[in-house]
Amino acid sequence: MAVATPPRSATQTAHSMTVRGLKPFYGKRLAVQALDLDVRPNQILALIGPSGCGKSTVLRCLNRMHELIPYAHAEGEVKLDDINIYAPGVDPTLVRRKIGMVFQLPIALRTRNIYENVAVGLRLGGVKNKAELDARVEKALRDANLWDEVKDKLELSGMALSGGQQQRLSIARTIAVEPDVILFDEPCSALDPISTLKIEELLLSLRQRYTIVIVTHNMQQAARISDRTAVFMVEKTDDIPIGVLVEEGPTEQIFSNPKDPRTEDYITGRVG
Amino acid sequence: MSEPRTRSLPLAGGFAATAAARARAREGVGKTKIEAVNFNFYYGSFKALDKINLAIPQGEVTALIGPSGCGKSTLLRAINRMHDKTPGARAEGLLTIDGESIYGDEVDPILLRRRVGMVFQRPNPFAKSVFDNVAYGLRVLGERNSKRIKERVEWALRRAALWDEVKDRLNATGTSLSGGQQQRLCIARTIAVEPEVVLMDEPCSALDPISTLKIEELIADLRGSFTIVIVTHNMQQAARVSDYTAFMLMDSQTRAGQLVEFGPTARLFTNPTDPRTEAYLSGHFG
Amino acid sequence: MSLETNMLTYAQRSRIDKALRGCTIVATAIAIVPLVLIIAYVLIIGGGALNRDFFTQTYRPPVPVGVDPITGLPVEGMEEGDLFQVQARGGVLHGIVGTLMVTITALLFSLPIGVLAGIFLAEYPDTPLNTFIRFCSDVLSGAPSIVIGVVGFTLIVKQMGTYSGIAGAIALTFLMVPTIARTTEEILKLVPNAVREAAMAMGAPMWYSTLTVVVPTALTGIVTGALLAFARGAGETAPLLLTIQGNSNLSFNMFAPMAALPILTYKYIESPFPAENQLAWGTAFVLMMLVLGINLLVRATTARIKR
Amino acid sequence: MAEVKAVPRITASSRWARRTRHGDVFFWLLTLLFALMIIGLVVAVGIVTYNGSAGVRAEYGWSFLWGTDWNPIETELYPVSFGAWPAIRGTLLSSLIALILAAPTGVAIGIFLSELCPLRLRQPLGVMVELLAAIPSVIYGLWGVAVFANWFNDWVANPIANTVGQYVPWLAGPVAVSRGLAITGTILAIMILPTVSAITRDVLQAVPSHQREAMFSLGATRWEVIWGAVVPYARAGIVGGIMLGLGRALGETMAATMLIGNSTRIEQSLFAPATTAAALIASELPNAQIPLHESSLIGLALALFGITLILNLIARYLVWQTSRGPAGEKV
Repeated sequence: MAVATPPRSATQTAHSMTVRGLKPFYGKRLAVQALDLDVRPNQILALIGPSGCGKSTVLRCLNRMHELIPYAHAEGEVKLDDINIYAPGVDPTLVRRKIGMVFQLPIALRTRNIYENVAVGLRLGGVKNKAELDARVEKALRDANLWDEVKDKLELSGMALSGGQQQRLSIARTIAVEPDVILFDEPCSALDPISTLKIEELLLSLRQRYTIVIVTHNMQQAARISDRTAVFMVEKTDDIPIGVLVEEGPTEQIFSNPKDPRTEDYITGRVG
Repeated sequence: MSEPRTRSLPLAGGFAATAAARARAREGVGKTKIEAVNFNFYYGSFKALDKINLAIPQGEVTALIGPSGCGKSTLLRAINRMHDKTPGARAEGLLTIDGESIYGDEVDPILLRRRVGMVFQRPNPFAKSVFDNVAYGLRVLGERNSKRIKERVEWALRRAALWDEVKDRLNATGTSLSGGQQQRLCIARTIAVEPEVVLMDEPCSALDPISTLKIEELIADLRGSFTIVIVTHNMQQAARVSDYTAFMLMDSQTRAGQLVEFGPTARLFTNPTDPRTEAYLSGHFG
Repeated sequence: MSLETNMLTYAQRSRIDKALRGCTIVATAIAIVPLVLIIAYVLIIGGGALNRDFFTQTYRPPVPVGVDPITGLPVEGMEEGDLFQVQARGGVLHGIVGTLMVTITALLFSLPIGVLAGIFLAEYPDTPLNTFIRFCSDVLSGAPSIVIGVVGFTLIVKQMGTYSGIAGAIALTFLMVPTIARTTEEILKLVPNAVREAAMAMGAPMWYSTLTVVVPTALTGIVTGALLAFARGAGETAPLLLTIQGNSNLSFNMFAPMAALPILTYKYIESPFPAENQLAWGTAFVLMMLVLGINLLVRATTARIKR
Repeated sequence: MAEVKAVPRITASSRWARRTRHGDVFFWLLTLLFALMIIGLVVAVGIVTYNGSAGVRAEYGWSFLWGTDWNPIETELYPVSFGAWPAIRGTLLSSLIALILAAPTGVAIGIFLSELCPLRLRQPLGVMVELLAAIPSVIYGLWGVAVFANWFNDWVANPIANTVGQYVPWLAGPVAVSRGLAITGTILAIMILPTVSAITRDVLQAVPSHQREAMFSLGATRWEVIWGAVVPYARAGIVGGIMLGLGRALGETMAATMLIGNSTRIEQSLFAPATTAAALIASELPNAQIPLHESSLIGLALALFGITLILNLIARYLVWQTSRGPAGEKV
């Protein structure tokens, strides 16, 4: 039996990411000025900023999803622990396996039922044993706080779930393959307040086992859940907008005592 | 067309009636123009409006406000029967204009809409020239005399404060104007036929602040000549432009829209009688 | 590389990925070869068969190489073998005229049916009748063109007692109506509802707003549909074989047999003289240019509108 | 705001009012009438072919469809006889060959164009495929007869007949020169390939990109994304495209007439001449002398129409089936 990943034990050390001189491009246009960023293990890093500041672009660079957009590519160095994921010869497929991603819109794979929506990543990893699949699907759904709501309807299409449930289904699918880092791209922006609350609770509980990066346009959300916050801004040179990392630090400090005046303007609501 | 018949049933019969109605309009501002009495509205089995009682005064600006889903747009669109094409939509109770039932059996919705014009949330000029956009309503009425049409188009564009900006490019497509200009073009198009009532469905929600200001000035200017009913989600706007305000809410159980309070805008905003209105205005919910 | 440590099957998956992606490339490459060859042959051989006579003359029987095509007398310096070689003469003017007349007549028949039916399908609420009409339209556009030819043959040719251009036009109408109806319906459904509401709120009756606002907004799309239907009709052969039969002379009489480009292509390729087979390529060239030209024109205009 | 000069108000004329008031009913009736004409056209096809084939149905009944002898001319050895099976068999076999060749290739091309093709090539290749779908079939037939047939004989038919054909009867020789079921099927495949590819590409491109991204973010390879998320999402449309191609192959007349060999004898080998319903009608109907002959050909047309009608129904059923997805989905 081929086992892709052994289930993670609670004692396993979590992983860090280091970004050095990352430059995301759309065609020839540089989207964000070269940036350095550290993602610390077992913490939640929030990327905030006004729309168009490139925070989602940076996030998508962290697991090489950015280059799937036509004509887009990225330069620079992004390390997962000590491996540069942009080094030549690194297969982006493996990178994405290690660094999972949850998107803005809840995505249920339309042609699969709820069970298969979670099992799909495990099957890709070569898990074929039915008992093991069952166990790991159940564990992922439990970890995503969804098991009790769907355990009786695993055969139904994922599309039959509500938006909030679909988003937790997406999270279950992502954590089922036990990635090292999970990226969240505005995971609550399409959800109602109660579903948002559930996702936020879920994120806090996942922090104990995963390293998390989240993009959000909701500053309160960043303040509520993140350990550190990175603030992005849009600057215009010759009328061409470009994203800039303004400030990065502990969330508390960013929101109570920002060093950069632009951060202060943004969080007090004067810009953006 | 027989004269007595049109007089007794203006909505059903024809156009002489509108002249009579206009004569009544000159009698004075403030008289009830549109009245709803225990008016209900349904989409299939879903009740969207529940027992609305409301008297909209003539020649003044009435704002419908409330959180989204409260039925304010449904009520507005009921006034000129824009729901007629929606399958399953039906009205119950009484809704009248100048005392005639809007949903009466004899009423021709086409004649009704010639008396009750409408401006929409997103500017929706036709893919025709600026001139033809404004002339459209006149041509709908069967006018073929190009001199009269020209006069009237200029009048409407001036009234909509757009003439100076477009007089050199009347042949440009309506869609080539900026968003704010497009919306004023739509207003010009609506008032060109001088309807008695102008309905506006969040006319500024797709516009920038400066264009919004211009539209608000325009509404103030049209006040008195037309009865205006405006739906807005912006309370400040309602306070700025309207004489009367109706506050609506969605019933939390049945999800049907209800009228909570109606009154002069100044009074409603400063001294609401219903606690729910007060809670909404002070931002507690919605 | 430590990224791979827990990916036991990854090498295998990667190989499958590469192999199957390769398959699609191979399939595309294999398929492109004959398709490119077809176009190349028509362009090169067909283009080579063109000259001024080809567009200005009608059919003339081939004569031996050693004979002057105009006088019919042996030319100077002819050799004996030349009398057994045949040279082609004449052109396809009658075919061009026939194709244009028959297809345009068919377009005149099918435009009102297609456009008004499309308006009915798009502008009035969906009922089971609409579904059934759509189904019929699908059946008609999926029906083999030879069946339509048979209908034209029994319905008109048999009744009139003669093959005729008008019978061909009626047969083509069967094939062009569904194309026009469906494109009209689809394009009208793309017209934003706000436009209809705006006209409705001005007190315009439905027919007036449909004709003055909705249809003009969608006009380019409707013209596109008509042009595509025209291209389809111009390329049809089977129904014409059974209805207009073909004619060697230039004829403008819609109530008598007519020529058409696809039929000429077929007749020339079946001809025992290699020189006349050459003319088939030339005819195919003209036909292909007509059809592809319309398609490219449609493509260029729609691309411009989208921008 | 500046005072605006008053101008006379425009009111509607009563004549116009009468016109507009009844315009809607009239317009509805008018469009309805023309929409009903589409039904009328289908009914006309059905009635004409049904009535036209009354003679043959009276003579043979349904056994006309599986009668194996087609002999329109009375000779001393063979009496006149009309059996449709040679034509129907040829139609089905040549279309089957076309389907087997074109369906996988067409879907593969569609996948390549939509998912894998370098961006710079995507547009020109896509345009080319669509243009190829528009080329009249008589041109495919012309190329098949004049160019492809010789090549096919030398490189495909003869080698197969001389090797495998020694043991497998339906691939046996002698190979008819430039004619036969196999070559017809191949040309039909080339002809319907652009249709199948273009539709497959269209339906794949309509799959929302987030379905792909969800798979990518799980560490799926490109092929796993395509086969695991994109193709299943679009399978209904792909099936529809294949069905449409099959319909075109079944009814194709010109390419078949030129290449099939027009022989109404049933021979086992795919390399022998045969006929299809469409080819038989096209070549014999204009010259049919006796009423029964004509009626038989119209009967064939009725059968062909019936087959495409059934195909249309099946395609709709499949699309309906495949678009349902797993149980519980809100449709």
